[in-house]
Amino acid sequence: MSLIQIKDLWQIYNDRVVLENLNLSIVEKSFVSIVGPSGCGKTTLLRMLMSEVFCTRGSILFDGTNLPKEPTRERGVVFQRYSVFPHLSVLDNVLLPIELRSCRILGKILGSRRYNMKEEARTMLDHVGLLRAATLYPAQLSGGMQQRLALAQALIAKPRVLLLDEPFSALDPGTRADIHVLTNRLWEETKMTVVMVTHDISEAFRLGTRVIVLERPLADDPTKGARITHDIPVHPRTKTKTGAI
Amino acid sequence: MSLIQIKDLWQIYNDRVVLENLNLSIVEKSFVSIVGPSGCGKTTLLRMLMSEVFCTRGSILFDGTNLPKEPTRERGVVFQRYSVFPHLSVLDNVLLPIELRSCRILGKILGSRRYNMKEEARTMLDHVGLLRAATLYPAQLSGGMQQRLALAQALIAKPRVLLLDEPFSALDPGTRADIHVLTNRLWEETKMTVVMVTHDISEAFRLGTRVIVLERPLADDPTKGARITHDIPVHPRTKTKTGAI
Amino acid sequence: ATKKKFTLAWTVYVGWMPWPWAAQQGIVKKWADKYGIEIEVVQVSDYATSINQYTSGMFDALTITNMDTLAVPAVGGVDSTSIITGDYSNGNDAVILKGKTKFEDIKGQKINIVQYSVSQYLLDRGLQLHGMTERDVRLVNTSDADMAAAFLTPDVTAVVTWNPIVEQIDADKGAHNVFNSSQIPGEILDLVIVNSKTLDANPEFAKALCGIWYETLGIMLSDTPEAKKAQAEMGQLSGTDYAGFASQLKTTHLFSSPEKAADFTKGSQLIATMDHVRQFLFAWGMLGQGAASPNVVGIEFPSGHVLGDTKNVKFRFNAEYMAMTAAHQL
Amino acid sequence: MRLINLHPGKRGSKILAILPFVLLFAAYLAASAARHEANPDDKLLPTLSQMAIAMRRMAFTQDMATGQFLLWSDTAASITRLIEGLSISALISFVVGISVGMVPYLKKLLVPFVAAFSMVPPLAVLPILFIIAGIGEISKVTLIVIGTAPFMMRDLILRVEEIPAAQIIKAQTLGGSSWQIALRIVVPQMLPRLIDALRLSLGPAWLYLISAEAIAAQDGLGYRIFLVRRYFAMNIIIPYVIWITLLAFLFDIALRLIQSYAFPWFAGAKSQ
Amino acid sequence: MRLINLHPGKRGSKILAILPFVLLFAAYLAASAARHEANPDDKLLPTLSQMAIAMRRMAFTQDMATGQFLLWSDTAASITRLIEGLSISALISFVVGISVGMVPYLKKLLVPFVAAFSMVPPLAVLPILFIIAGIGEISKVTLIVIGTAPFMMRDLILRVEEIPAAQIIKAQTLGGSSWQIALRIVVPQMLPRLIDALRLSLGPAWLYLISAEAIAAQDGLGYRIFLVRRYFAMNIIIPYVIWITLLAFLFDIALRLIQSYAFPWFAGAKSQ
Ligand SMILES: Nc1ncnc2c1ncn2[C@@H]1O[C@H](COP(=O)(O)OP(=O)(O)OP(=O)(O)O)[C@@H](O)[C@H]1O
Ligand SMILES: Nc1ncnc2c1ncn2[C@@H]1O[C@H](COP(=O)(O)OP(=O)(O)OP(=O)(O)O)[C@@H](O)[C@H]1O
Ligand SMILES: [Mg+2]
Ligand SMILES: [Mg+2]
Repeated sequence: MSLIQIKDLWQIYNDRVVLENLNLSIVEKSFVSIVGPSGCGKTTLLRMLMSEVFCTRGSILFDGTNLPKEPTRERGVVFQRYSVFPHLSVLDNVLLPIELRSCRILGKILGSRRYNMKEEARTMLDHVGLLRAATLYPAQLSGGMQQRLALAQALIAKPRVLLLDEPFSALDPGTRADIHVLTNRLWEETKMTVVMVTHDISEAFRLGTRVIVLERPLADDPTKGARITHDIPVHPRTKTKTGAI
Repeated sequence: MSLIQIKDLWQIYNDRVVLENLNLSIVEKSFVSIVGPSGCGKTTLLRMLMSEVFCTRGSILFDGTNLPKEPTRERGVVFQRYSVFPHLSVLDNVLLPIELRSCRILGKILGSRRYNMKEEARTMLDHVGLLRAATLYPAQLSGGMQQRLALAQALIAKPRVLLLDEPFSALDPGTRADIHVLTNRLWEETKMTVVMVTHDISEAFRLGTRVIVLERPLADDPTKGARITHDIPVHPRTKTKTGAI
Repeated sequence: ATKKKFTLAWTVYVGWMPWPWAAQQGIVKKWADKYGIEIEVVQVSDYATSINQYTSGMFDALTITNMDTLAVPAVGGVDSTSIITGDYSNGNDAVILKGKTKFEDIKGQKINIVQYSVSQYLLDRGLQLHGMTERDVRLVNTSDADMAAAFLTPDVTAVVTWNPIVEQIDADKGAHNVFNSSQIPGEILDLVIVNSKTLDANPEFAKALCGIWYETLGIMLSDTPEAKKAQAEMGQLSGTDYAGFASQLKTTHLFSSPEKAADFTKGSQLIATMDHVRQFLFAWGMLGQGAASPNVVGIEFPSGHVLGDTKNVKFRFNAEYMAMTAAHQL
Repeated sequence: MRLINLHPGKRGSKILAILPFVLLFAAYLAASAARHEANPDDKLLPTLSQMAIAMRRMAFTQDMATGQFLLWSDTAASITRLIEGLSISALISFVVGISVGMVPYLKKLLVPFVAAFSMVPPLAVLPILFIIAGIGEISKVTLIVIGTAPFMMRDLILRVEEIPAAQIIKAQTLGGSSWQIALRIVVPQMLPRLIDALRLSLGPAWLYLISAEAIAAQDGLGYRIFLVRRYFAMNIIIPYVIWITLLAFLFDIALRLIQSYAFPWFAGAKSQ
Repeated sequence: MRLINLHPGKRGSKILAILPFVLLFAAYLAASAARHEANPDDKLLPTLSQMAIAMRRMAFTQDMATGQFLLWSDTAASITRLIEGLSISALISFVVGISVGMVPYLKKLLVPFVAAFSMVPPLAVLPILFIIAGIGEISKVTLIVIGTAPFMMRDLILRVEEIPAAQIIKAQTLGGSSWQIALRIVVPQMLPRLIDALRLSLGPAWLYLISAEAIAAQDGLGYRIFLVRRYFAMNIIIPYVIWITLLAFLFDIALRLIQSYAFPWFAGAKSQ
């Protein structure tokens, strides 16, 4: 069954049509990559999925019902930047989602309950290879480590869908290759639904089970918005071979 | 004859050896790409070539004599960012080098002489495809256009060597491909000596006539600096075929 | 029951320094206890602020001049009674010229002065006595705290001010004290006023104040080492020393006994003075907007005589409490 | 919905924005009415009509003594001083700020001194100032300069230092001399920032202007306030304060407009 | 070499840094000596020994009248007021700044009002203030609060708005409620920025303190300067001014140290 259903979706900003009549179903446990030229509306689409902005026309169904009007725990996100909290240590960053859930009043746990939670957080850090950096602050991490942390933080909240907006585009090629491996492993283990926006086509194919191409028919014409020009299924086995860099 | 000669060059920052005993000759009219992992000292090397920082030990000869102790007109630069002046229009940015040369007191020309200079600047803008944007300010340009402008500005000063520090890494793939073509054309036309730092290996091969790889033997050991691990000549004819994106 | 609490506000001025000193010495508490009340003696550094606060009802009693009482609380509808006529300025306020020796030389000069203060009254009287008017001079409002510094600057050639600043300036070689309050004795009066409503309901407050005042004067004006010590301490409180305070005291005519003060208050000179004052205030628009004549506010004297509107008496001179003190009835 | 996700509509926004002003106004009227009930001659909280009468007199009646319309002559005097003070301050700060920001020798020489100097409370040194500058117009203008210049200077030095090193290097590789770089690269980029610094200095400048006028003056808005304070004329003080606030506001807007018209590139460059 | 590329050495830098101070000091000594030559009783530029004597008296001799050591009691009084005023101001600004920065309804309600309020020159309302707040400690503290809070509030609102929207969205996707986001994300990030705002407010705070003490006080550094101004006692005023400058400087350093120790993550996050 499809987890997300986008129907007749339009987005218009001040007479400029950004997205035109989009229709898209995303089934559970799939990894959808969205690619397209700069400014075609990829980020806009993702921001609608996380309820940061709202569509001009059309509707989005999430698990059969209307998408909530504000961000929720069910839809985790990782952005290109600003995805982790600079004032919390690596460990506290991962602890935060657990604490927010456990203590509605303070959002902070003290004492013995904290101990168990820390164990859970440490396991997650180990998983993404950040255990040794647990006491550092984000500013002390490299870009790649920061994005690993962002993934760990998003995953520990156990969202039903993970939305990624060019999560790896600020990283250099070596780091990017490593984190691709990690992302792939995490996705295979959790079998979470993922929607990832990228402008790196090889990345889209390497990670996705389905690649959606978004394009405006005429870049300069404000009356024609972007639409889906290609919808390419990717066969699991071919993935590891695509791309070179 | 080699235009630039680097001899026994060391760079040490607070007990951390960054570059260790580098030796390198760059012949005139070559296009040298320097690649290497993040933090290995590529930018440091380039900054030494533009006399922004000075080596701890060793020497650099430029055209047979010691490198001047401050940046000069002979060595043009383009950085990843901040390479153009935000308060000048596109045309004025390209006009600036001519004005600085022609009027030592004000650095600004008025009247009829300005008219001739403007023609020269327009020709250059046309060359890099920015003639239509002549009256805009840099903030109104896309990233790719800003870097074209930076190239135009550097070239109109007619330097003997052009130093590029990851000039295209902030651009998206389509834009990057376009500007590669432009760079190649400009280099072939001017036959200028170019030293370009990049972390995109395909870019290094596509543009360079020679690719230098800089690497630290042990990333964590501060006593061992980066050295040249590979020095690969690139045959002109293969260039246009390497790399995909 | 808790004791009734009253506040007296004072500002630094030679004729008012006995108040903080009496508070420090416990004289205030002694008299307050005697009448079963509490009296708080509050210092305000800025004189104008103290008047404004009294007028808006934050103090029960205030040390103030006769002129300012009429101009601010009385015009502001706050009925006030003067219970102590403490002193009159006898040289404390002065017109000082730089390099010129005659009052007449003031003509055409720019004068640094605290406008709308007793200084301006003094200047007006001086001009009157010499057949001039304020149209013959130009006034520059200058804060009293900076008058001494101002006089040192070349562009200041004439100032009107009060002590201790007068002494500072007189010390300058070029300074000539051409007119001062000793030439209009008894016109610039330093009073203690009490809100009339408070006074009617609590006459014991006024009695206590009179008791404090005359006991303190008794100590400081006697010819004893204690008097010298008291004056030295008052000097210190006002930012100077014994010598400085004593010399200021010379130009201040303190009514040393309650009899003399009461007699002065009952005398006819006071009526004439207050008439001068109200004419002056009226001329300068300080009797309130739309005041059609100097008669808008009534001033009542111990004799029952009223200057101005008898239906709008807001300023009363009262000699009763001084007389009681004189008669040892406190 | 979370509180942070709730947005008032357009009309709601407008109503919300004027609400505090309306409430303040109503509270004043109520308090004033109550006090006049108790004492019809109350001076503390004058009624609207009292203020209106006072202002009509200040603005449209010739003063007996000087023959001037006081509100306008006060305003002219204060604004002249303010503009003079700020212009001198801006000029000095601009020249010093750019030289110090660009030349390392000057930086070492002056930065600690300016930092120490900016800590001196100008109001405390007033007596010294009078002696040096007299108590005429010069001292008032000087107080504004002393009060605002150290801040503007420090701000401009920081702004010059914020110019990316890459830009200065680039200018050098284009053949620019120190002087040319100052003239063509640094000065034009600092001009709009000078306006920002001026806007931030407007508040302090008014403050020092009022202090100076309180101490010695024959006219000016601050002079008038401190003068009529002697006879507790709140019916003049309150409208004057509102008028000063309005003037401060207009100055701010004017500077912003100048900035956006004279330096069209600046908004875009800042947001990058 | 271009002027902008010439750097003084380490020792040269130190010499340059102290040079202006030495020059100022020497100029003072010369001027003072010259004036005392002409008039041995000169009060304008007291000699060092005159200042030393005055300060010895202020610092180490009990005041006859009050039995206090004036310099220290003045300092204690002023610092108490300063700290009280700044604390209250910081507290109000912090609570208001964060709420307004986070809640759109509050933003619409209060931002225009705070903007208008911050344009009112506090010194102009001083006459009004003293009448309303009385002349006790409250009025002095209130003046500091009125003088500094609008700026701090506006600054904090801006800082809250500067938190990347992505962070707030992210916190929501982690299940945070408005209250939790305020408590765990916004408050901790605003604390070091509050210290920055406090540092910027120190100068104005001293200014208002000195103004307030000049009008209504029995002790305090500003009061003393104001009191002895009538006697033109520059031998007290000059050391007091230097002392105030030094205190301001120490406050600034203290705040910077607190910031770097209490918020070790801040420097790194800011430079990113
Ligand atoms: N709030 C907004 N108001 C007006 N226009 C907007 C707004 N947000 C986005 N747009 C416009 O919508 C278009 C799509 O923007 P979007 O950021 O979604 O592109 P994108 O595909 O993510 O591009 P990129 O690859 O550069 O990130 C752009 O033309 C942009 O200017
Ligand atoms: N001024 C300096 N002081 C101390 N260390 C420095 C300084 N400049 C550079 N370094 C150090 O020198 C090393 C090399 O830096 P450099 O910027 O040259 O690397 P890079 O190869 O350009 O890396 P990247 O690909 O990330 O740009 C780094 O470890 C850096 O921390
Ligand atoms: Mg995007
Ligand atoms: Mg680099």
